[in-house]
Amino acid sequence: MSTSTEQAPATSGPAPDSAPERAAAPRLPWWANPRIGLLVVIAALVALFSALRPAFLDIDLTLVPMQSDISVFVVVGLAQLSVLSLGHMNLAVGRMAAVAAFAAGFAYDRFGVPLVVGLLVALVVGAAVGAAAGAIITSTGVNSFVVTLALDFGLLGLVAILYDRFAGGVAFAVHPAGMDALRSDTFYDYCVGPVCGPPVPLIVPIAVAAVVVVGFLFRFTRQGREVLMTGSSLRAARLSGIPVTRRVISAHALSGLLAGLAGFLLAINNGAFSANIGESFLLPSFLAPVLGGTLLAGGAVSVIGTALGATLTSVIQKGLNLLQFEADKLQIFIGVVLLVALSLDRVRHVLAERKGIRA
Amino acid sequence: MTTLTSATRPQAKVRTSLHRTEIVLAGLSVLAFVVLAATTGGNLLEAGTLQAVLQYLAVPIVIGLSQMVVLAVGQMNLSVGVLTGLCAMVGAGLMADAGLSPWLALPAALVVGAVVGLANGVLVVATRINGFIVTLATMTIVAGLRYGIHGTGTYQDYSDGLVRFGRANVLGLPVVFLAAVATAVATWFFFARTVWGRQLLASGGNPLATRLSGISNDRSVVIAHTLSGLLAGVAALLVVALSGSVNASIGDDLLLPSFAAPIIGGVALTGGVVSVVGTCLAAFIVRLVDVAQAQYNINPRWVDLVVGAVVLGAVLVSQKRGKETS
Amino acid sequence: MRLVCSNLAKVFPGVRALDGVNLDLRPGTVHALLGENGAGKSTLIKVLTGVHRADGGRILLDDGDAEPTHEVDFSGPSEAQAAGIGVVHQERNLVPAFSVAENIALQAIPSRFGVVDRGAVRTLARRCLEQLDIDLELDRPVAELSVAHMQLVEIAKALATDSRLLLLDEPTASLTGDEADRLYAVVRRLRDQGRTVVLVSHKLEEVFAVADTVTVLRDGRSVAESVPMAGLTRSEVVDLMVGRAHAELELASRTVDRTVTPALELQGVSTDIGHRDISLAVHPGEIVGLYGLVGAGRSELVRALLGLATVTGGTVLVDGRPVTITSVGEALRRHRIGYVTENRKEEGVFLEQTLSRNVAVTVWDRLARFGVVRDRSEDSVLDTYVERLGIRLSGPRQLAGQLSGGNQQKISLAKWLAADCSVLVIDEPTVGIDVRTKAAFHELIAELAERGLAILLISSDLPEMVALADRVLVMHEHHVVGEIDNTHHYSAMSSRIIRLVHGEPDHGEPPAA
Amino acid sequence: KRDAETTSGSAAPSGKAAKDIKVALVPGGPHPYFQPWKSAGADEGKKLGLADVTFNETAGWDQTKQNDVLKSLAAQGYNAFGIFGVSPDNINSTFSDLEKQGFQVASLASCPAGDTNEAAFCLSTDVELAAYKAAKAAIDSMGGQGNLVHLTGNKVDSNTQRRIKGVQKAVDETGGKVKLIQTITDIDVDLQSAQRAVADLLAAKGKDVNGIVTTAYNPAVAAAAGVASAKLPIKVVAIDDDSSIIKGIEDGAVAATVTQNPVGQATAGTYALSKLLEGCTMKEPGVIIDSGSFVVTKDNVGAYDTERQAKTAELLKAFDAQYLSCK
Ligand SMILES: Nc1ncnc2c1ncn2[C@@H]1O[C@H](COP(=O)(O)OP(=O)(O)OP(=O)(O)O)[C@@H](O)[C@H]1O
Ligand SMILES: Nc1ncnc2c1ncn2[C@@H]1O[C@H](COP(=O)(O)OP(=O)(O)OP(=O)(O)O)[C@@H](O)[C@H]1O
Ligand SMILES: [Mg+2]
Ligand SMILES: [Mg+2]
Repeated sequence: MSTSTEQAPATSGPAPDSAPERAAAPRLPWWANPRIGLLVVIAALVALFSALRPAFLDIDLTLVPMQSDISVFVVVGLAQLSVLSLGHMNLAVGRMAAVAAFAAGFAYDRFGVPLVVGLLVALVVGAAVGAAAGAIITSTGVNSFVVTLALDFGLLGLVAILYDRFAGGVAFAVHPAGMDALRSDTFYDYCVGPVCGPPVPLIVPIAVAAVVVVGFLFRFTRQGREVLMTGSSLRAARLSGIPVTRRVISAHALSGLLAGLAGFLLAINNGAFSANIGESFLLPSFLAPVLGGTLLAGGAVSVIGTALGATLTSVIQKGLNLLQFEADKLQIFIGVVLLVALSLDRVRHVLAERKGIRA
Repeated sequence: MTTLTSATRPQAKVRTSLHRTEIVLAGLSVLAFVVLAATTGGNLLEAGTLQAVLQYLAVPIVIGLSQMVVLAVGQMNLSVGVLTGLCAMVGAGLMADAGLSPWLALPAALVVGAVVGLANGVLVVATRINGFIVTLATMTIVAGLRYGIHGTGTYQDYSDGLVRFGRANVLGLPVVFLAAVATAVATWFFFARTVWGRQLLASGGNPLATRLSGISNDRSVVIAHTLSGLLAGVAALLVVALSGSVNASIGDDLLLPSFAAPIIGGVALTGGVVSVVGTCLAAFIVRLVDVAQAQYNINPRWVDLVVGAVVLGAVLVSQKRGKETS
Repeated sequence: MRLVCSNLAKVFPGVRALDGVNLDLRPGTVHALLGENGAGKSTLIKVLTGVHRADGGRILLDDGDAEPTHEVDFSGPSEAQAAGIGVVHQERNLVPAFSVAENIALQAIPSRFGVVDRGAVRTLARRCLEQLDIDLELDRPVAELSVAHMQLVEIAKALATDSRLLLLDEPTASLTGDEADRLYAVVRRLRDQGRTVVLVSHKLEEVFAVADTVTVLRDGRSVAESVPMAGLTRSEVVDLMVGRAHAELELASRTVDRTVTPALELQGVSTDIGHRDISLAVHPGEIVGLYGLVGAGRSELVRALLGLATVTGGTVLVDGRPVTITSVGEALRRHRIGYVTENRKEEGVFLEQTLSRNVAVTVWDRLARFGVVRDRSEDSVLDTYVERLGIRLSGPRQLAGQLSGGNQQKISLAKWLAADCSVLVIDEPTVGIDVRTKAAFHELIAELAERGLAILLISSDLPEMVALADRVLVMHEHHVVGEIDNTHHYSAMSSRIIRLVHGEPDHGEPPAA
Repeated sequence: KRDAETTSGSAAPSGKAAKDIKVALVPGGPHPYFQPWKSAGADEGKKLGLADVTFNETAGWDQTKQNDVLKSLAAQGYNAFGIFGVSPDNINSTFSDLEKQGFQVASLASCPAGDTNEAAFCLSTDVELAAYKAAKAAIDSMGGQGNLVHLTGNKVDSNTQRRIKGVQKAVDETGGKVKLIQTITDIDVDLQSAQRAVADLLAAKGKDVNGIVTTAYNPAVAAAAGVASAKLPIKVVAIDDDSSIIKGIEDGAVAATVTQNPVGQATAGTYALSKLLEGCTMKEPGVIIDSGSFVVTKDNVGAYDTERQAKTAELLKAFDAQYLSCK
């Protein structure tokens, strides 16, 4: 009830004949936005690390490679976010990436297709595997955690067998035209007259495109909204006429597709389509969306937050690398910095709540 | 009371479905074991083989229970594996480097486990951050600590007596296996009979109702995480006693099995339901897959495929009636 | 125990749920707490039991009847419990996997050295259930119980702590009349033992039958404070709640043309749930009532119709054409059939989503321009129904879970009104809805029929049935046992319907009602 | 397109002085094998008067992280890298990236998969040869006949495949007298799974197995202990000279071990990298150099290290005489 009704006449109740007063939606102060909170943490860390190690601002050796890493992990995070939107998990993100990268490598190796076609193959295969996971989940009613865990085991075996069989080892020795440019060039390498582009790697736009597309999907389309509704209550969604089976399958397919994209980007970054692509995707895939404010329970996602979350983890990793900790201390510090970053976010949240605002 | 007593119609059969999972798993275990024993010409039944099967079943059982305890309150603990490694390194290090007797070193290892678990729980409660994420962070920290104790080196010969004990048999059954079974029984008792155990399950089953009943969910979460850490410590003791050599790689391969056992065993990820029997049986089945690999000389990559299929198959069979997805 | 509150306030983001409430609860009374949906009743109860902390005002407690001096500020439910306050909240709060006995004993599990004393748990549970005069299997998990039984378990649970003050928030919402009577017998007994019972209910008949004093809340303020019930008439109470003179609703009588093709017709339908040979027809502009006791299989019939269970025999016709419906989506988009569910919390609304999305969920395909749905267009859909249904909200971005129960029900209905269906199945539309909103709902449903919608109304509220339906079909144990043309004469209709409900044959209209 | 030469601080011999040279030795992750690199590299650096020789094992067996570590080190001013690539299949890209930016790179302890090596040189154990020697030693200790089992690491790794080839070659040479009855891969992740695999193996086939050859660390430790406690007459050939394994050789639990030469890799690697920065060039860029592998049995357990030191000295000489061309 807005305070304005205090002076309202006694008939201000919810009678069909009188519109109820409606308070203006509470305005959020800028700091109550979780995305801003993340930005602040990132900025603080960047300032700290550059003060401690000026090399943090080295363009060629720090900033450019960091952008490439972030690109991959943003996409990985989005792959997980697609199913987190349902309240599901995809424990097979890494292995889906590996299968997709295999498919791309295979296409380059056997059919000599151009770079873009390989990318499409990776996307299609990733989406197909993801859709299969979704189909198993909907048709059996088994928890997504279990299904994708089992799928992860299964694909782990499959990927090794496939490489063994078709690559005669553990990687394809392929270099489609343009792969090296995509891997190591930045826009700064391309000049029109005296004006060169910014020092941004060529793969960054691909990740940005993924962010924009996924963001658009969840923000503006009927399909995206229906996925979120399904995530918030499966039963209510079914009873509201949402085709839940199709939505669950398509969210998993999207997850597979993005995993495929991430696998492709990592293969480009690493310079080879090999069996170990995606091995280290699982934890970062959760970290980025969750740091960015996506709920594990489903029903709400934050795409920009995921991008910022991936950035934060990369900044932490990079900064600690530059500080040259030993292996054991490095891990301890990464964990501690993560906890601190998460707790800061909580403090912000609590402060916002105390002010009576839902962040 | 006419309308009421007649008004009993089956609905969501929580208990029976759990019982069905357990029965299916029991049937599957017996079947797999018999098939394996028959096709290997009885090799499986020889004392030495059986002993190897059961010895290396101990840790999966305890680590599965360790995960199950947090699943009971609807949490997850990603740090169980590395925590087992840390406790093992602490125990072995105290014996090898500090020259402590096992009587002091092993309890110390248990304490480390419980303290890390407690820290997990307190962090979850104090920061209100999702347990999945908190334990993800502590996992990194614990992995660092584990490695910090002895670098890449391997501890060996820390205590002959302990290792002899760890490899001993009682009535033909390995001591470590019996210890795991005892742990399982204690865990069962905790959940079935103690007030804390029931409160944990209540918190997992319906946190709001539990809070409204005057029970602190926060306390349940802290207790669950502490117990989980303690059980990881128990797993570490089994490792130290059984293997005779430990290094910082211990625990790297325990995370997924820790989830596989309870989940195949019928424990709900949403909390509120546990099955000690199911968890133990599931661990046994996964162990049999390993054994089959050794017996039939299967490419380990195919084993991954098989484990994947077994996980899915077991869950499918026991959930024949389509429950809600998600 | 006497409890006095003065000037209690509680603010939620955007809402002053309590805004100066005074309350005086004396021992040995049954105290009714009335108010419209969203008036703040449940919030008051939550503040009194430590679930919420008040933002202002005082709560004073004392033993005995004296003016209380002891100020309390509960920081959690356990403190309120320790102070002797027991409660049954409006929403169900049981642990599904636990047995009946354990749920009842949950607040203070009898134990020895930390080990549960299972015998004592059962004894306690049995004692509480006996007080309610019901007989339930103690070891059965509550997840297997019907909604009504769960409610009873919850009441038994509130009795378990021997509370001196018992707060009941709409305890009879999902009980049959019989069960409710038994509950009120217990309430009277407790009162006679000198305990205080606070009762929230929208069923004013019940309130008048059992309550001694009444407090009425309006917009978070107490407009009548601990007034003796005896001096009040029903319409005075309603006036207090509504804040103005309230006219009893008279629905205009309608005539239905039953010669046209029925919008929805079932011919000899059987389902895998157990329905056999069910035939019914709903014509455009007609309201067909489906009456029966809880568990008679009405909701399940509709669910089978919508593809949520399997139709095993017979024919379903929409506009005269035989159809097979496999999902709600298909029913909505291909056959323009809508279904307002009975269970709003789990099936009707998306608690964690905004109100706009909750209402727009059925019409996104229509709102989308080039695949893009804009928030603005959703908001305007919501706006339409906020006005039409009088939904109380603080803004379109408010989450549905923050609305009061009645307003959630309105959102659940609004969603289907927005979908612009030609057949609407409405299941228990007014459970937990206050009198005025209920009247508005009735008006609305009648108006929908007037506009040509075919409406299948499921309700366990007999007056509602008689007020609204053109024909009443009575179901008993998955069979249709009779069909009665509604004469709108309550006493005559009710006696015929009740006979059918209990499996006795209908002998037509009794002579001269 | 911008000229590549202008940005990359030219790989051409710039003639850096010793005090400007900072060498980083980067293994794939923490592993006992690499521990000698730390002191050997530092010693050599001191001898040559280099600004710094660091050892960084934080890569954690993840190629992406290793690339990150390398770039961070480069940003800190390290200009020469001795790298054990996590993923031999991808590592050439890493090498060429670094070289393009003007750094000197050596592949240490492992060579890239395939036929090309983008690093200046690869100084590593010839893993196939080492596995061959190990299998030979096992076959010898088995008396030239019987059943052999091979335990090794990650199958999805080209080095593992080379090892499998080496063992197969030794077995083939016996002309059927020795049978390779099983190759167990993927058990180097952690000690427990290695121990479990060994226990299962011994339980299943213990009586039929005459020899076990291991070409990865955790399986070696597990096999030595497992066979000893099972009291089976199986000959175990281990890998490397971790103290636990040397002890096994001394008390007879382990028949032999094949040690590699991490000290030599770090020493000669650091030396050659500093020379390259001082202005020398490789006569044959990408050359593959064997750092040596040594079979250790009870007989030479006291003396093998001298043999190894000699090999290191020989490597240093070979760089001057054979591989490097200095003005
Ligand atoms: N947790 C909450 N967060 C925000 N607003 C809330 C919350 N709980 C209640 N409200 C708001 O407080 C007001 C009072 O709600 P309350 O549930 O007390 O009403 P009620 O009188 O019990 O209504 P009903 O008869 O429908 O149950 C409503 O406007 C509701 O939207
Ligand atoms: N005799 C019974 N006793 C207890 N529960 C029952 C009984 N019959 C049905 N139920 C359960 O109660 C729920 C309501 O049943 P159903 O929907 O068929 O009845 P209904 O006539 O629509 O009653 P309601 O008035 O609750 O809508 C169902 O989930 C059903 O499984
Ligand atoms: Mg209420
Ligand atoms: Mg119903």
